[in-house]
Amino acid sequence: MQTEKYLIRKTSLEKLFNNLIGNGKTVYAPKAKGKVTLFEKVQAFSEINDDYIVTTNSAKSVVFPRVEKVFSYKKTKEKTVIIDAANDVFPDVVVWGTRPCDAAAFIPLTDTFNGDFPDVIYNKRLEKVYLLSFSCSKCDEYCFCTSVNGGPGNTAGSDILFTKLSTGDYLAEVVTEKGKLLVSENSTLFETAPDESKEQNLANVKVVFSKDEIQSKLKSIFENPVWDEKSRACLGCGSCVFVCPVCSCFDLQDEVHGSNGTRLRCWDSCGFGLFTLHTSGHNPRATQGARWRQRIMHKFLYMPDKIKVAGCVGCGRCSRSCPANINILDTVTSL
Amino acid sequence: MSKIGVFICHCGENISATVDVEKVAEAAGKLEGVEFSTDYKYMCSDPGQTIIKQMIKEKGLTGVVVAACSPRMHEPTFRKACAEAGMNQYMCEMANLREHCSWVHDKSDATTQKAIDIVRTLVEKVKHNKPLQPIKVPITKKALVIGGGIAGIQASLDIANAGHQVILVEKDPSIGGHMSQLSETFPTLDCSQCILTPRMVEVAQHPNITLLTYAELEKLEGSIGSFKATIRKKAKSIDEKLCTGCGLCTTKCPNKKIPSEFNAGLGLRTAIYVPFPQAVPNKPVIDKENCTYYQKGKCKLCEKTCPTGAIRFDQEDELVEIQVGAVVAATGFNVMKTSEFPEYGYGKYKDVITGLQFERLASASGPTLGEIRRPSDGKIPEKIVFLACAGSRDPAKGKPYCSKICCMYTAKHAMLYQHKVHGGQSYVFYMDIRAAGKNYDEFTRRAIVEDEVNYIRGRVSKIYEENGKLIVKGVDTLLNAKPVEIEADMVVLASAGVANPGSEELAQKMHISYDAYNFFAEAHPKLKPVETNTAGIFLAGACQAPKDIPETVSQASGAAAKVAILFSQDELSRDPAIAVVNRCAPPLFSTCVGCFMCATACPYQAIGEELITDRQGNVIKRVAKVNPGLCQGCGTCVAFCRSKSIDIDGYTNEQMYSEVMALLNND
Amino acid sequence: MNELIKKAASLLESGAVKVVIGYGKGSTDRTQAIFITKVEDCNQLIFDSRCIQNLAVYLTKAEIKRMGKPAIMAPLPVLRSIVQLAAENQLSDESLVVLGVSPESNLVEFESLAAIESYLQEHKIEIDEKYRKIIEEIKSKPVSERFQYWVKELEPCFKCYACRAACPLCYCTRCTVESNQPQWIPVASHQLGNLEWHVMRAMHLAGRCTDCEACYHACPMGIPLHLLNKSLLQDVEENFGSYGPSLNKANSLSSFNPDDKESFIR
Amino acid sequence: MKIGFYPGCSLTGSSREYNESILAISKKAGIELVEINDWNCCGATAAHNLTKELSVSLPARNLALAEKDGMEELVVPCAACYNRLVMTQHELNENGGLKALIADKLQMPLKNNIKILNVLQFLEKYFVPRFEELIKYPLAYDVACYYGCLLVRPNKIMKDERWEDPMSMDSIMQKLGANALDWSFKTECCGAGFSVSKPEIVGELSGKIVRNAVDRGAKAIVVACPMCHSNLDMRRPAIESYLKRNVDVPVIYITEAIALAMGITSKEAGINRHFVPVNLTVNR
Amino acid sequence: MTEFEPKIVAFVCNWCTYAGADLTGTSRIKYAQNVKIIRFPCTGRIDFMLLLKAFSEGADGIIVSGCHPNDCHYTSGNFHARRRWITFRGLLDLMGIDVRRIQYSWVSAAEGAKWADVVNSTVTTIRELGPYTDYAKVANYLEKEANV
Repeated sequence: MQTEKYLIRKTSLEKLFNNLIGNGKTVYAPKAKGKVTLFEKVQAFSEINDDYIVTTNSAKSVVFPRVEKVFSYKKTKEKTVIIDAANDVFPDVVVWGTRPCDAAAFIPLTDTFNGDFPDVIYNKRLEKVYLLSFSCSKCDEYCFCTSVNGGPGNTAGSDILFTKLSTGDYLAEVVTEKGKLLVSENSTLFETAPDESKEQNLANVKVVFSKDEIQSKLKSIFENPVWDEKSRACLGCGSCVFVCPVCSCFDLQDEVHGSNGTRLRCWDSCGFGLFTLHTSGHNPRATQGARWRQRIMHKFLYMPDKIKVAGCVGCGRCSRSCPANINILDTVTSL
Repeated sequence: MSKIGVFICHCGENISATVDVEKVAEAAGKLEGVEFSTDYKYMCSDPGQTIIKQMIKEKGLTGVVVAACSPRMHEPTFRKACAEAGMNQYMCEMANLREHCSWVHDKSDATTQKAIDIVRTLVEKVKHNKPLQPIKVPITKKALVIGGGIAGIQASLDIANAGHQVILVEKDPSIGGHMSQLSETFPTLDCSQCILTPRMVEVAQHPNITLLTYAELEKLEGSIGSFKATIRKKAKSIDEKLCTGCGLCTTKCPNKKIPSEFNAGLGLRTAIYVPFPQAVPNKPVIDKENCTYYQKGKCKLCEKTCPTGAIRFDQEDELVEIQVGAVVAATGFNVMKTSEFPEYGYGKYKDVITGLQFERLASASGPTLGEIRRPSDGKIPEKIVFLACAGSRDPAKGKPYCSKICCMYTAKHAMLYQHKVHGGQSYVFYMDIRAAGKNYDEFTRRAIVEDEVNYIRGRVSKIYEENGKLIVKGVDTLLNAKPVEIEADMVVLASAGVANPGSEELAQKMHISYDAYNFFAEAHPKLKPVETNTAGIFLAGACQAPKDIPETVSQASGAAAKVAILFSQDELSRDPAIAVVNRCAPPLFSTCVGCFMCATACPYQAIGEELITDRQGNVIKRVAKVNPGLCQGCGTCVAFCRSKSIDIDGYTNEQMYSEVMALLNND
Repeated sequence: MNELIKKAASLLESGAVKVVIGYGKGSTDRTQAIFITKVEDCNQLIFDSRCIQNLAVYLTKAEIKRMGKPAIMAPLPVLRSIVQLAAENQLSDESLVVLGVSPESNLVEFESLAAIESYLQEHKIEIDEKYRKIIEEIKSKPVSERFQYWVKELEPCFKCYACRAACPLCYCTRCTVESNQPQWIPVASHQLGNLEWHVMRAMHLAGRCTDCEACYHACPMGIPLHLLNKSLLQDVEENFGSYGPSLNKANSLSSFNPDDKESFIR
Repeated sequence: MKIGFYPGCSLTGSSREYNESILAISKKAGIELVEINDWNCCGATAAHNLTKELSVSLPARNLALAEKDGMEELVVPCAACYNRLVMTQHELNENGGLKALIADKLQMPLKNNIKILNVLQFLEKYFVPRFEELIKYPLAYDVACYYGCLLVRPNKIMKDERWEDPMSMDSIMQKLGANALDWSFKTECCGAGFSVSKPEIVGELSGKIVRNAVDRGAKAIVVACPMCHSNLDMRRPAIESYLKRNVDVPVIYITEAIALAMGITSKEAGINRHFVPVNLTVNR
Repeated sequence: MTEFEPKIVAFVCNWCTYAGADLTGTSRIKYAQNVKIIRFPCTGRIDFMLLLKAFSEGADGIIVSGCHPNDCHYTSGNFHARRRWITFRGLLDLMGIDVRRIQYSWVSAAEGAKWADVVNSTVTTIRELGPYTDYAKVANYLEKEANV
């Protein structure tokens, strides 16, 4: 659809928030928690922290929770009865304060979950999700959205994108039908758009590489010392993957109590040694180097090749969260 | 997929009276993996066992749960039955429905439900049982006998005569024990030493017996068939090879005022001494605490006088390690001291003595050469009072038990007194006369009738001194409880037999249990009176409870027989519940990372290391390895292992885990 | 620092070691572990207040071991870990060269691990008063509140196991959470899974933890895990006497004293 | 310094000298003994022969009153009273239910943690350490210390390691300059309650005590119990008729002995009240 | 409304407490049905994780019992256990896992009566504390909360 533009006053922003809560929507928003800022359930506007580059955790868990009940079952001596999880009664969820990179990440994520066959649970959740993004006025050394076709003011993926203007009020760009719906529910708060362009209010995120170049390079350097060098400091934890808004690997686990069981979908990480370990004891990705290569290849080569989407939105979360301070940019640019 | 058979026992009425056994069997039948379940009046009976065997064959059962009494009772029975039916015996477990359920709860649904829960738990365990093979341990056919009294002597001789090596350890310089201190012995009044000393000599000369006197058990490790004992040979300060036992040294020793242990403190000895003339070995030792040289640094008179130059002041304690297959504890007993009797003067009255001291007075080899004389002034007592049950059967003294020997030896003492002091008057205060034994009652009767010993049935409340006499205040319960007062010259307390000091510590060294009075505990009061509940360790004599010579000797022979039976096999099989370090596919080989925390925790030093190498022999990994011979299966290492790399058969992580799960999830 | 760089260079030069593990440049506010194999690269080594990662963690990593005998830059926390690792048979005098870094940022050389142990006697672990206070506060809450407090604190944990990966003493090749026969700990990062994981982690470090706080620094969600370890450290000291690494193979949990005192066993 | 004081019936009747002497020495030592207000019978014999409940409620009331008066320590000179009070305190602490019941009956709170001292414990705590300054005139006599039955029993509460041959009084007397004799009747029965019903029994029992003391050369028998005292002192005629000889050995309370040694006059200490004249003098 | 019947698991060693509990039976001493026993070779074998498991599977209380100090059949398993429990208890207490719900005891093979007493007093304590809902909430987290 055609993007619609409105002005929303900073005072109205709070009203909008309260209306959303009022309409019984579950709202996730950036909340300061100790040394980090996280997307968390919030009840009051005052809980929201608006001084952040990006949150530590991504917004993906609203559609791809770290633990998802797939179904449960009860075994008797004779037969096993499957009880489907209540997967069609998800609440309306608003994510308030996603950055353009976060919102953009929903595109590859959705494509991943709609590959060979659509993932019911994922899509059911997605239907109920509203992404209210805010453009970036600041960035840091970890940001590189612009190198992966994103940008601090990108609307892709958002339902509405707010950009703070010099006046302190906001430009609201309504991108989707969902966004429109919200506007119509709160029409009084949305005024005619100002002429001030948003670009001047955006952070300046430098372009440091071309993703197409990287994509073609990667084809030829499967065997290359760079992987070991760049991953030497890697501790093999899963933080980069779990904070990544695009990573979508999971592991199916049964939790059993007596004759009752639950099948769960849990986040998994290609950084873990166990990820590819065979029962035979053989591990096709035996070293951290091989695992690091997999991660880069998957994001910058396999995904673009196979499902025609970028596997990385340049939010820089992985680098910020890495306990060993490994920076994905450093690897990618050194190729 | 496991096929488990569940067999519920009524145990006559013992279980079925409070547990609805049919219901339990029915519930068990519904459990996943249970192929067959039934209940029966007596599972342990022949027909009962037959059912199990049949079902194993018919249904091809892979595991069996017998829900009956405690596994401590019948586990071997049922495992044997399963084995006979061709199933690995360790695939059989018992659910304890009797001791842990039917006997401790009233009849109710809750009780039945608990029974069901217990059965379900064991079914889940059995699902994770693995077939195991019993461990074979070779038997070291050499016995360790601790204590050189009559019990130890008898046991040693019997074992030795059965053709096995014996190491006899005695803490004192000579063997002989209390029996060698006795004057005459009841009921025959034959001289104790006359019957004992030949045995002592026989021990010393027996080719199969190694005698270690002045030595004590330091440490006992290992288990039945293969114990490792560490013996401390206390320094005797003489070279036994050179010493001829001439005894010159003892005559020259300037330090002559040391109360003699052998004479129960009534006689004196020197610092370098032979405890008594018939001692075996008959060679002196130097008592360092009382030796002028060791205390003050000069003297060495004995060294100067020794014709063979056998004195060794620089000698030090020596620790010897020996491998033995069985142990006989024969450490004997002791008696309460007069100082432990407040009402009898806290031992401040010289002429109040214990029965053991009286033995020395009455003994021809004693300080008075067999004449009964008061320790205080050497006068011959004209009136003497004996107190049977001094301490024994007296909860107030913490000794509610009967010391068993006092009635008899008190009668003997009274007799000896009457025989030695003509016209002397003797009184015996007693509670009951317990003279059960061949010719025992006749004996006490003789004391009363022929020797006119005055037996007064009653206890003594107090003894005090008044003008040189000991006033014994008691009561005669037979003469309508009149108080009696006797002005005695001497009082003999048949003081209670008590466990030796340090017997608690010794029991802990041997890992055997002991009772509230520190007497060593037998495995079963009736059916296993010479076994302890630590396999391979047996009891002989008064270390188990006060007993007289005939009883001691027969128990000693019993213990010896047990040892001989054990030694009649070349190896014995042990429960394979031992720890194992896991193995997994290469390149990991084992999840053990070789931190060896298990080794530091193992009570048996059973964990060593193993190097895993590739075909070229390059070490890939250094992991823990359990020595099945040493491992006793406590599983402490298992709880310590962070990576869950070490596990214990019979109580594996999977078994314990699934037991918890099953116990709490009853649907 | 120059001293250290010189030493590192000479070690590589002489071939005494094949790699030098140290701190190097990272992003602005942080440093990164670097693995130097060439003499000329030694001047990349830096040391300042940003060097908080515990490098000892690399000593047990297969990838690093393969590079050959290492020399390692070791400020106090690293030294402590090294001693504990040695006590647990993961290191020996021959297996590495330790380039100690004193609190004053000077090079300290050690001729043996034993020397490190005695050096650490002068630099004992000291639990910060502020932490002692926090722990006291938590303990002073009613039991149910305390429970909720931790459930809440652990809520963000998504089981990335950065705490484990960053801990020099978590060198098991297969962690208990990865054993699934039985499945000791739920794989899922729900409340129970998180609670059990963190209890187990703390227990497995009890009597071993050297208070380096690597777990806390590594946690992307900023969960105060180190409080658990610190509290255990206090308990161990209170109940079993001293804490702190030593080459003694038996640590305070794999050893015992027959006279250990407790008040709760009846 | 203030300390709680429970005289009991004897000290206000048959053994006033005991009362007077303990007050006198305390006064001189600057210790104020404060009598429990509205105290009642300790429950001796009469009560504890009748009902268990009464035998604990009576002493319990005294303890409760003492608590009410804010006393932390309570001196109970009479051995019988002392015995009842400690026994009660012990029983109530052993048996929480009973304690609650009694407190309820008394309508008074009962913490039951007051420290009860018999005369020997009192002296050991507050006098012995100050003997240097307090004792002016050593009491240089051979004496026999007689404890009787109640002072050191029951042992499960008193925990005297030599309950059959106690030494506490002996050591105090030694410190007073006297020579405490080793004799055999320290804890023998004096005849106690038979004093009234069967004096001849007292004659025999006490007689033996006195005889042994005299034979050992005692110049005085030292006691700490009103009952013992009256039997050994007041019943002297019965004793003499049993022993068939005259014995003039005086029987004094340990507090009187201390009074003398502190230089308090016989009159102040009530020593003039005895049946058997006390001919002990200290050389001033 | 019927009285709350606590679920209590007892982890006991084979040589002392298990035998002690047998003696309770042989002496026909009655005790509450709530406690069910799991047999271990030694207290040293008892993995602290199993206690957590018991709680997560719905136990309201736990008894851990073995040989008195110095009486361990394996000489020192119980000493190791004691250290483990001292430490573990400290951690649980810090984390607000209710340590009053875990009763540790030494019950020898001769203490049949003591076993009954330990069981009954524990049942009483747990009855007073009520069901362990705090832990149950966490354990059944998936049943209740939405999965985010």
